[in-house]
Amino acid sequence: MIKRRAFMMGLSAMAAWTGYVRPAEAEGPPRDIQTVVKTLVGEATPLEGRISFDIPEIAENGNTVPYTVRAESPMISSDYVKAIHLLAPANPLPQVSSFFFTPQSGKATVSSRMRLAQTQEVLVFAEMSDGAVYTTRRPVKVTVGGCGG
Amino acid sequence: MEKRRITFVLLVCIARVDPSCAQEINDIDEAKIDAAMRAAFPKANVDWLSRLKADQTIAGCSQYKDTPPAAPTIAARERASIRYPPDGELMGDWKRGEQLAQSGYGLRFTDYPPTRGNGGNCYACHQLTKEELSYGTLGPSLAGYGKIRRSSEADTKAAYDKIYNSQATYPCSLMPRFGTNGVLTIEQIKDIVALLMSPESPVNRP
Amino acid sequence: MNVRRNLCAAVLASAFAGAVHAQESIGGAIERELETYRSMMKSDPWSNPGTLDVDRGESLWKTPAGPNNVSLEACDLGLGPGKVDGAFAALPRYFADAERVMDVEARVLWCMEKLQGFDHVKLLVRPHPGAGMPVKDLGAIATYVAYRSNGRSFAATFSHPKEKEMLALGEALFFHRSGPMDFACSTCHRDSGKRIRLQPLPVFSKPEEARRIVGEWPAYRVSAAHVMTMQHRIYDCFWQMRLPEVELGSDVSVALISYLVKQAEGGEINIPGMKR
Amino acid sequence: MSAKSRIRLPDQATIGEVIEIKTLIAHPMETGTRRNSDGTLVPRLLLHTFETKFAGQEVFRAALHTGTAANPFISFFMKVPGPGEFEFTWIEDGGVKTTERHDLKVT
Repeated sequence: MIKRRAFMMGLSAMAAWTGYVRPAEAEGPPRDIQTVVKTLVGEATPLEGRISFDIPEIAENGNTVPYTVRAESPMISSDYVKAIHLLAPANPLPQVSSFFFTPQSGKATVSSRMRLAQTQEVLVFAEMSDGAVYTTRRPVKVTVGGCGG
Repeated sequence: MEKRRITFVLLVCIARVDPSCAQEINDIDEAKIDAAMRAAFPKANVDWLSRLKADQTIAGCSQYKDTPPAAPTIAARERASIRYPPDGELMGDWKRGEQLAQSGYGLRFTDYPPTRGNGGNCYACHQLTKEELSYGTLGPSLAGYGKIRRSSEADTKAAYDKIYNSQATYPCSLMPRFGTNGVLTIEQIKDIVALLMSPESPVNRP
Repeated sequence: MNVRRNLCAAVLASAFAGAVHAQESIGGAIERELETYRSMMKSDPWSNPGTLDVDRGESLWKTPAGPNNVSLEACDLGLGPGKVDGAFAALPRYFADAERVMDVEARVLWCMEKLQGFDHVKLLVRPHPGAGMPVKDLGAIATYVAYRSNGRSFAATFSHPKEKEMLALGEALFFHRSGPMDFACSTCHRDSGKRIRLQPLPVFSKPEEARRIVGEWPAYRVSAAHVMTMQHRIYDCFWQMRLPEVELGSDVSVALISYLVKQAEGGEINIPGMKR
Repeated sequence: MSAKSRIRLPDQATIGEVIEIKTLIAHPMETGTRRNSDGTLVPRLLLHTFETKFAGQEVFRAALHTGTAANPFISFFMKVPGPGEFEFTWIEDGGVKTTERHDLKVT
């Protein structure tokens, strides 16, 4: 809906410091996000469901985007969430954070803040103790801010 | 407060008859403001200090909180400062105009030495193309500007004049006098006129 | 012929009006979503990194420093030496020892100079942090002092003649246009409901809006990842107005802060705010 | 010098209760792709790991990458096994560790 150009402007305004100036070597073809996903969660085919992911549809600034992610699980030693991974494929480097739980965690819920260099779909993967992998995704728009770059 | 407002209105009325009384309107005199301003920028050199000094028009606008009693005088004075391209062509390249409308670069103390031309930063205050949704609302929407006006010659000149010196059209307008103050060049103003008026411009596309 | 042309124009105009209307509602949807973002950012004060600078400011306030190796605990913020609670809520005020009206930052600067023996000139070389860098010590201390008025209302009296004069100067400066863009504070902060790009602009000439906004400063700015003080906020506005670097603690910035605080009189202080 | 941090724990908890733990730490989280105003690349400097132990057992761990915002805030949960001490550790590139310890009052 919002034109990408708008967000590129936001990007250049941010470039003053945020670091999301793409390095020269990143100007080539987009890196294969699937490779990154496989190194994180292995070969299992991700299933839909079990994850709730709360993140604003539009971020006023890409430097800090608040989110809460939760994977449903009884969190007992025979059945718990091992990890939740967050990826922002259109960032200069796609990995955001990975969170690792134990049955002692009680629930697999985390709130944190991510950086988004531009408008994109944020990906979430949850790894269960039985090897199953769940996924969800959420588009986030990053807007031009301030009095103009 | 109420009392002060009444005083204000009364003085404005007198000022309409006799502009020389203008100095008495503010609670604080212009010399005090000037002195405070001069002391507040100890790092500024002579060039920069000259920016603090308002010309007659702007000083009057500040004085009357932008509701000037002598609007026709201001309009006439400001109109006299407008310069036109030698060949009379008022429309440039709308694509360059769009870039200027997006850019807020230039004249800030971090913009020296300059790395590119000044921007117009139109989107900070105006809606223009329908594609750009990150636009401000300090000024009116300019979406479809040329289409509504059917791109007549008189309207093109009016657009040029408003960008060059908004106060020639609207005395004490909040919009910068881009041409008169040397923020934008004649060529740049032509590009923005094209963005507003050209039938090919995305501003005028449905 | 003439009638027909007018009709055409009318049809065109109404079609256009429809387009604008659709566009406005998209704009409205964006603003609503941005509100979601803003409320998520503010919902948990424990997530506000500005609180770390409150802690830092407290430790700086209490730790001996400077050539005189003393803490700032003897600093008089207006309620007596070392009295911090509620001091910010009564600033700016006239200080007889300095013979001028000061806001919190001008006063902390004065105490760092007079009590701790820091060089005034050195403190003012680069008083504000660059983007991505933490707020300077002076700003962290001011943030701590402001924090210790949380829950109180702005209640500066502006009763001393010098305070009255400062307030009048602030109001005049708020409407004072200058620079190559002919900008004044009032250019952007006069009418309600306006925004620059997508940012809503607070209107300080309206007390109800000033009361809502002024008490959020100093605030953590996510765009720069640091706490921005009110003196820094005004410095940044002057930058945008294409004016030179305004000096921290100058009469111009103290006067503008006086005007903002007066407009916000009765508004609650809740520091540090969380901003774009 | 270790970074400044803040930890938010409940004042007290009961055995078996699932409690929320909020952590915040001052850190620029330099990505290594940012350029200074003079055009030079600022070297990467991240807190790459955050871990939480309770009574000596790991209960939660995070791997933080360039997509983590500056001054990281992380809120997570723990099912209280009994009384004990929390040990929160952030590890920076180069190995510098910041550790905070807090007792949990269990009733």
